Amino acid sequence: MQIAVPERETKNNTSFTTNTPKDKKVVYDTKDLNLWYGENLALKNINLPIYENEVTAIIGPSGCGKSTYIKTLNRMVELVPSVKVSGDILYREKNILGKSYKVEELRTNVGMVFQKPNPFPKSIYDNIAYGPRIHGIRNKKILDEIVEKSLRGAAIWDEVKDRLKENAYGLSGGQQQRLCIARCLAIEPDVILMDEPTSALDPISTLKVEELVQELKKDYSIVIVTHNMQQAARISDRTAFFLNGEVVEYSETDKLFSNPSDKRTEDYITGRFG
Amino acid sequence: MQIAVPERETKNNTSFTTNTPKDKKVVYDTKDLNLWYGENLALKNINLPIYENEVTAIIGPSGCGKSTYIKTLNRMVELVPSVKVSGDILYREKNILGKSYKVEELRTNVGMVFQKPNPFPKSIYDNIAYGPRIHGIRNKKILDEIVEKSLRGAAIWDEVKDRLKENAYGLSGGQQQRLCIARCLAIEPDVILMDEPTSALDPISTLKVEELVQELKKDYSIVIVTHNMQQAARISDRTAFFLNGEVVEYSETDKLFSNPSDKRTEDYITGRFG
Amino acid sequence: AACGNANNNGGNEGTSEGASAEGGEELEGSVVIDGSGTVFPFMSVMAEKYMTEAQEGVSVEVSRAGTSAGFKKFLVEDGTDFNDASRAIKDEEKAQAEELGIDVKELKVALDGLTIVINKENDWATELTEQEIIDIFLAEGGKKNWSDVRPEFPDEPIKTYGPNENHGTYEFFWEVILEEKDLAEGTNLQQEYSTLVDLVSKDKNAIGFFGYGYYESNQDKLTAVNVDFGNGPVAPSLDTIAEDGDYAGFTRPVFTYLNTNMAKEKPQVLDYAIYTMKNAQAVAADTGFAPLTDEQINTYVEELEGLK
Amino acid sequence: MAKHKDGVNVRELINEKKTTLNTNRLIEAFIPKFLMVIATISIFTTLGIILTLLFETVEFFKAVPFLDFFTGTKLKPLGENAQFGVLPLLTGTIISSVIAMAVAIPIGLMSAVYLSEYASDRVRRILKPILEVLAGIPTIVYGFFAFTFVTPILRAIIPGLEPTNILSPGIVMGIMIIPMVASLSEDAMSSVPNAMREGALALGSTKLEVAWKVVVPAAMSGIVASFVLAISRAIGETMIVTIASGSTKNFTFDITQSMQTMTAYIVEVTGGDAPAGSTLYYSLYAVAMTLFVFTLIMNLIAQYISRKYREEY
Amino acid sequence: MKYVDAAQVQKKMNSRLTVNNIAKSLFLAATLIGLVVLVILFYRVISQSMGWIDLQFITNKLSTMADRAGIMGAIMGTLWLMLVVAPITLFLGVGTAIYLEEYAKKGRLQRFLQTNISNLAGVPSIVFGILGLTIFVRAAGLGNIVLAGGLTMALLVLPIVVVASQEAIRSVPGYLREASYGMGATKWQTIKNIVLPASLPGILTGVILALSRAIGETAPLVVLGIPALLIPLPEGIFDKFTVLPMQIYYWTIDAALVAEYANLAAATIVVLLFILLVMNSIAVIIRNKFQRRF
Ligand SMILES: Nc1ncnc2c1ncn2[C@@H]1O[C@H](COP(=O)(O)OP(=O)(O)OP(=O)(O)O)[C@@H](O)[C@H]1O
Ligand SMILES: Nc1ncnc2c1ncn2[C@@H]1O[C@H](COP(=O)(O)OP(=O)(O)OP(=O)(O)O)[C@@H](O)[C@H]1O
Ligand SMILES: [Mg+2]
Ligand SMILES: [Mg+2]
Ligand SMILES: O=P([O-])([O-])[O-]
Repeated sequence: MQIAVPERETKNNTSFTTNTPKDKKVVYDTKDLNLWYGENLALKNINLPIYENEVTAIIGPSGCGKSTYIKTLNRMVELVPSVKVSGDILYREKNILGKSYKVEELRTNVGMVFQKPNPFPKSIYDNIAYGPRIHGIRNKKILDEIVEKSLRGAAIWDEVKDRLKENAYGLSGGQQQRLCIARCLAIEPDVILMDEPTSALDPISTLKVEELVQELKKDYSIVIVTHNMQQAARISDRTAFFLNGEVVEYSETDKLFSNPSDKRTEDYITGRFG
Repeated sequence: MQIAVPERETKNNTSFTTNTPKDKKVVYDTKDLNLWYGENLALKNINLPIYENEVTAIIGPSGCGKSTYIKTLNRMVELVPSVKVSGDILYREKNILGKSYKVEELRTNVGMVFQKPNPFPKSIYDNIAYGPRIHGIRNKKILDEIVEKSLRGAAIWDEVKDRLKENAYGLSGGQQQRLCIARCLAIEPDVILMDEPTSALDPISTLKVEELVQELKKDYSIVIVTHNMQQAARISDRTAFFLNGEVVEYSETDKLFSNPSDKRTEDYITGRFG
Repeated sequence: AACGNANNNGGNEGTSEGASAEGGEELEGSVVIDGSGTVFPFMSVMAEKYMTEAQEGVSVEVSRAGTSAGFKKFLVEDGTDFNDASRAIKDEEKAQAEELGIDVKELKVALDGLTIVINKENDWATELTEQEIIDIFLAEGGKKNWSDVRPEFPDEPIKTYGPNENHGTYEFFWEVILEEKDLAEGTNLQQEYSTLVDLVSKDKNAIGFFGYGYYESNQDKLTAVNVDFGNGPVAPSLDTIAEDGDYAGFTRPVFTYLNTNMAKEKPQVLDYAIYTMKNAQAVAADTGFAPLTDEQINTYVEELEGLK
Repeated sequence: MAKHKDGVNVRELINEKKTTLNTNRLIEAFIPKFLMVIATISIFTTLGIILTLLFETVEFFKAVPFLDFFTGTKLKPLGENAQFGVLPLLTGTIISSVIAMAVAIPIGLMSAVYLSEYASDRVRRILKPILEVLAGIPTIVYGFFAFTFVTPILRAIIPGLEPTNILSPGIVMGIMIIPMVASLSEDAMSSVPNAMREGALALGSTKLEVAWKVVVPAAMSGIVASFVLAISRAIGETMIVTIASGSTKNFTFDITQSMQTMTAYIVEVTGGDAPAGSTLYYSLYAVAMTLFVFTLIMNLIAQYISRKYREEY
Repeated sequence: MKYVDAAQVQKKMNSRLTVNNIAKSLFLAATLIGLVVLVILFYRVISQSMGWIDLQFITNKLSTMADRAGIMGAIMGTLWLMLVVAPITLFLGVGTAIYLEEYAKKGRLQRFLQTNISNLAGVPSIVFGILGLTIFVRAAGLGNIVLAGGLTMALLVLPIVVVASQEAIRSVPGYLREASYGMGATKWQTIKNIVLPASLPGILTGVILALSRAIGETAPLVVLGIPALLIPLPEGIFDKFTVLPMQIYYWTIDAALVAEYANLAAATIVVLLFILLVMNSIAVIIRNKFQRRF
């Protein structure tokens, strides 16, 4: 990832410092983040603090940069070769965009759940044990414990406990998604990023995952991208509304949905566009 | 195409004989048409007369069977191996689903224009001359005349007359689509079927094609599938509204849009779904 | 190099008048030759000479499957026109020819000295008696190590090499020299002479045998053993290789066999046969063979002329 | 349809040409049959191979007992007491193939991993065609290379290595096969969906871990199929061994020795053209049959693997 | 209860990254081995052929004398061979591919044909040599002439052309076919006028690759029996012939006779590689130039 600063647009029109809670710890702090795909500016001057043990929802119409932003938080966005970034993202006070920051370490601390469930073509057990194993945990007993704990954490233990050796592809879509969440819990991350984790699921599976997210926020900080405004309203504590690569509004979820301060936010949440 | 009659659903809930004009000649008459893709019933008990020298629009949400229906009219749907059909389609009083009906002859009489412009990777001239040639017309002078006449007919002659030998892929999308219409005019069909002919075009090209359709109906009977209700309202004489493989409503376009007789039609044209 | 050296043309100007020179007749068609690899250098040079100097319209094709393999292609219906051989035709082969009605004419073309070669680094076995050589190659004789041959030789295993049974050279060696006793176990028999040359030149304990021509072309890589036939060691050379020469013990004639039916049918075949005999002495000298006497040549030429 | 006031009336012309429609129908009926005949030529080729080999092989086994052929450790096809044990050729073939695979599998697989997981698009676009050039070099050139270049180098390193030996052609054969393994394995790996890689990377994996623990296992059937195809190729390779391994019919497992493979035996016996009718001549077909069956089994296994275990992701 | 100890993860991280970096270099090195071999191989044959390749070498006939020997005969033999192989494989290969892609019902027969072709692609070339020897040279009584060699080679490379043509035909978009059917064209008219022209680049690429395989093959011809010395140039498909790889083969094994033959072999290799390189470049150019025109 090249850290370049081409013609920075510094219309600092987004400032949310007013409604920042003083008692909450900041996990992630994004400062003046710009991101280009080649010549194309996809994120414009993002400033966004993310708080500990909260669910932060990111909403916005298709193509507004939600996925791009969340993938910047664990630097997965680097997989696109043409990406360039400027600005800072502080995770636990350290700038993850710095040259010396080890992305593997970052990603160990920050788990991610994707839109489409993507289990490995291995057994359920091996899917969960994958993370601990690469971190050098080989002890069978410890691994067993981790697997059980993670699967319980993802509320799927009862459904799969008798078939741990079976291939994960035998599970339903909703189960696969919870398996992926469990896989991510197995390395005990600090933050969990979720990019539309329920958009490929049926309503019942969606509900289960939503409940799970509510459950998980006790132990983890969660950032969730969603298309579904009802979902954001239901499960998040704080919501950011993205539009054309910019953060239009960021505040407590209740406030954003009941009393948006920006006309565009209002238009969006009332379904006027998007 | 297998003509099978598995568990026919004969809820004859669609009957449009009331508003049939007595002075118009019927080009196509579809009777009790059912069509399956494998096990999946895609067209249910369609009854639909199509009149000479009119533009008949077919509208409906995605997946409702519009393309399937229009492709049944020239039996292109047979290219899908699993297709099964029951019922009758009378074209000029002959049942085209009959075993003895020669599909090449049908397709010679019934031209088709597709959603994406699909010129052949040949010169403009050869694209137009393709049809006449496969029907045995080799005389250079006659071909020249046909090419000019067809291109004029599709209102694109002036734009391409100096580059007839150039590859058709050098044309813009809108020009390509008119070229495809010209190609279809070259064998002077009786009916022209159009499956969303403008959905891949920019507004200006769309307008040109719409004008062309209006022009062509003097000489041809046209069936046009469209997603765009405004378009249907603008250019068609008669509109059929499809939903889940059924014809919900079929009447004069003015009437259908101003005074729909079915609640679902109303919901659809007011944008409540689809 | 045996058949590649530039002074090829120098020595044989006198003899290069072809058989066809007298007739002046332009011939065409093909002449098909297979057989001995030993004779191949001789025959390929002869064929080229014929095609460039005598009859451009004739295509002479030369292959070299080996003497025995060649006979099998010669003694069939519509077989080859000539078969080169580094040993005389066997009785069973003659019988086969008779059965098929093939009238075979033996043409001795030159003399070859079976040459025993060793590695360049081998400085002990440069002179051996005929019996020592036989003992080395025999299965029963117990000469497994050089020190078994003579105590002063190094105590290292002998590695024996030779052409395989496709070759007349093998048969000559086995029948005439070893008197049909079993060859030493583990003798490395190869189809290609090039492989043999390479093997011996890279193996310090190697000893192998093949025609003099192959040694002559590779003097820089191999040493020839001087053989003591009872009157002191003799080095193989074009002077010593002769039916009554000092190297006579390992000297053998090499042949080409003509299918006279073919010769009668196809004028180019006969013409080539006559040409070959007329030029045999010159080509032999250039390709590492000792020439026949004028007398022998003349007899052959006369006999062949008689076939016309 | 009175729409043509002036100019040509295409409709009429087309109707006049109704005859073309009829000839068209004839052509239409004829073409599929004709093409089917053409398509069956490939079957006749296979059949031709099998029958050609079979008839003469049967003749061979009239002269040489089946068991003697497959258990005989001595092959001495020429001369007085001919013996026809195929084991020396089998070991030669198997050993040279094993050596080739020992070279081609690790290097090919590592190249595939590099190209599919590490290399940028540009690097891949440059390196892949170069590897393919390697696959397109005639085997005779490799034979020459093995004999005149690789063998002398190996002899300098390994004392006791014979000037013709199975090691050098085995290695060169392996080099020749690298592109096959690399290219087919790379195809298999590139078809592993990116979601899988992203899943692993998001857990903090290094690229090596992604490649080794996720991509390679997921692409395993394609990779194994490429190995099997490569083995089949090595078994059938002829000129390299013919030139660089000599024609010694050694029954040994010592790779420093000269050995003959089945293919090289066929070259030697045909030696410009084989004399018909002898046991030697029939042995050619028996060996060729063995070779054919060997490679056929390999090819079928490869196809079975890639069909049966097509990954479901 | 924490199972994953952050300090331990931290410690392990460095070694994991190191291993990753080492692996990366190792993999790159493995990839480059091919490149290195290629360079050595080219360097060796080129340096060995230095001074031996000139116009005379190309245009002269074969000779036993190294300084006079040329490869015109082998070049002509190769050309004649290609003149047999190209039309036959084109005809049979494309015909088979059309049948499999357009006409054969997806079923047993189609699968059987497809499996058969894959297997045929894996049959060792020397076995094809035996087929050619038995059928064309012996049974049909052709002898070892260009035609017999060409037929043998054509069967050998047929699978390459079939598979390439199948891929090319498959990649013709359905909408072009639909357009043609929509005009009332019959299936064969559609194939002839639309599908084949559109897939021609792919087919040609396949034919060129097949020809380059045929040009480089030695083993089947060794079995068919090519004379070691054949001087006259072949003048048609009924003449005896030799080809470049055979010449390389003979000169390589005869280097024991005349040392310079090794240089001639190297020079012939250079010529052969040059021809193959040109052919492959043409294939690449065709592929790039005509790719995705629709
Ligand atoms: N790999 C890429 N290369 C180039 N441009 C990209 C890439 N990925 C995304 N973009 C562009 O960046 C912008 C933001 O894309 P992003 O995927 O972040 O949107 P999103 O909000 O997640 O949309 P959606 O709701 O559809 O997932 C879009 O304009 C998109 O076209
Ligand atoms: N080739 C096919 N095989 C199987 N099912 C098909 C096929 N084509 C269409 N279908 C199914 O038939 C139904 C009708 O499809 P169709 O393409 O006719 O819809 P449509 O109205 O044209 O939609 P759109 O507006 O998206 O073009 C859909 O449920 C579709 O999934
Ligand atoms: Mg997204
Ligand atoms: Mg449609
Ligand atoms: O090749 P030979 O002369 O030994 O038969």
